[in-house]
Amino acid sequence: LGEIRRHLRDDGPLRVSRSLKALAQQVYRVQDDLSKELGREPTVAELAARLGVPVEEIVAALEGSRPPASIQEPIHE
Amino acid sequence: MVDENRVVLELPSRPENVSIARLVVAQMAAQLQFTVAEVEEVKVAVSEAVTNAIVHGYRGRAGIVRVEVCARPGELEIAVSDQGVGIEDIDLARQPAWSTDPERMGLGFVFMENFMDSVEVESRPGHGTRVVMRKRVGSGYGSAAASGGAV
Amino acid sequence: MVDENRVVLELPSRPENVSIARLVVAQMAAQLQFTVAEVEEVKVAVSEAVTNAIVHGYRGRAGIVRVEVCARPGELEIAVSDQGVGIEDIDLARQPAWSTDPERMGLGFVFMENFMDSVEVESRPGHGTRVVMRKRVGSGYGSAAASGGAV
Ligand SMILES: Nc1ncnc2c1ncn2[C@@H]1O[C@H](COP(=O)(O)OP(=O)(O)O)[C@@H](O)[C@H]1O
Ligand SMILES: Nc1ncnc2c1ncn2[C@@H]1O[C@H](COP(=O)(O)OP(=O)(O)O)[C@@H](O)[C@H]1O
Ligand SMILES: [Mg+2]
Ligand SMILES: [Mg+2]
Repeated sequence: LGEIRRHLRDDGPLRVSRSLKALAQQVYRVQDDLSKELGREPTVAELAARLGVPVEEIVAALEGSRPPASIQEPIHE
Repeated sequence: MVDENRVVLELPSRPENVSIARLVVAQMAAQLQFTVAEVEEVKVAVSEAVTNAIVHGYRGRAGIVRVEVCARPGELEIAVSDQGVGIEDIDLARQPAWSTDPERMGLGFVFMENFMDSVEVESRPGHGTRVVMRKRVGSGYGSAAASGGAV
Repeated sequence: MVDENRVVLELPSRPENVSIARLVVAQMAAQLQFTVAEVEEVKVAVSEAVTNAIVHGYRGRAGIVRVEVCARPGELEIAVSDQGVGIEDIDLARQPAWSTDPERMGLGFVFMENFMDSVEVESRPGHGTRVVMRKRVGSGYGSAAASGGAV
């Protein structure tokens, strides 16, 4: 089962592909490219397809790349 | 299977749970054809509603905030309910810059209204509050916040 | 407020909802002091349990998968329940490489057991199944994968 773990980590679902911050940066970059190509803002699904990552990872990256909403102070600045 | 995906989330009224509501609505919005900017708008709206339930509804006491997210073709609907103190005067509460808490800015409803296509509020003092918000796919960019990667 | 955060998620039995369960448990695991690798393990375990509920429990028909995630100091507990067909022989179902579906590998329970500290299965044929999994913070050995992709 150590084998299974290793397999998962190296090739499978446990591979931590890149940090969420790096992915968020890629999302913004590709968003610019796609906006030019399409003449409109791309959808999240289109960004996921272009980057070859699941929508779920983009969602996590966009949430992880900003500080969590704090309730101590108002959420909006 | 009906072409409607209705997910229900029950969150204890703790500040760290706001981000859980944000993630769930973001994922469901992303499965519809929303842009990154629109997903951010939906996240802000749900943050404001859930924060209101925690801060005003339950006043920091323990309670459950219920978030129902319904994705149907072309539209996302979010209902946030609490069984907290309720709102005496809903029209007043929705006024820009009106708050019962001097520390707060009174802009939560303004954000919800601006970032969503519709916002309905039902409340009974002593019983709780329910806010239902809808956003249609492709209904609005050019909207103030759709400023690309502005995060 | 008790020092326990119990979040409940009700998901229609649709494959795209597995990602919602993953995002929620990941967020709650991250609130405890789990490593990145441990969070990934928890995500795999919950994916397997929710997928089983959808695929085996409801056999692709409509139903609700309930995911309860409880974060308490030092431990995460996840319960995944369905009201589907149930499991005739739980010991057999948990055997590695055993599956009622020739297309599947029969490794779901193996992953759950390996990635979590404990896995309990209750089931009644015709009534449904409940899988309760726990993982303690810092129980992971060596954490080979804690490769610092830290967020
Ligand atoms: N869920 C709720 N329960 C009770 N009162 C609420 C709730 N949501 C909003 N309110 C009331 O409405 C007012 C305005 O809310 P909002 O526009 O979000 O501004 P703020 O939160 O900054 O006060 C709050 O100050 C509060 O009195
Ligand atoms: N929620 C469930 N409802 C009904 N049967 C289940 C459920 N979860 C697991 N099972 C049974 O246990 C078996 C083994 O599950 P698992 O180890 O995940 O392997 P696999 O999903 O690849 O078949 C399944 O083939 C199925 O017969
Ligand atoms: Mg507010
Ligand atoms: Mg399985």
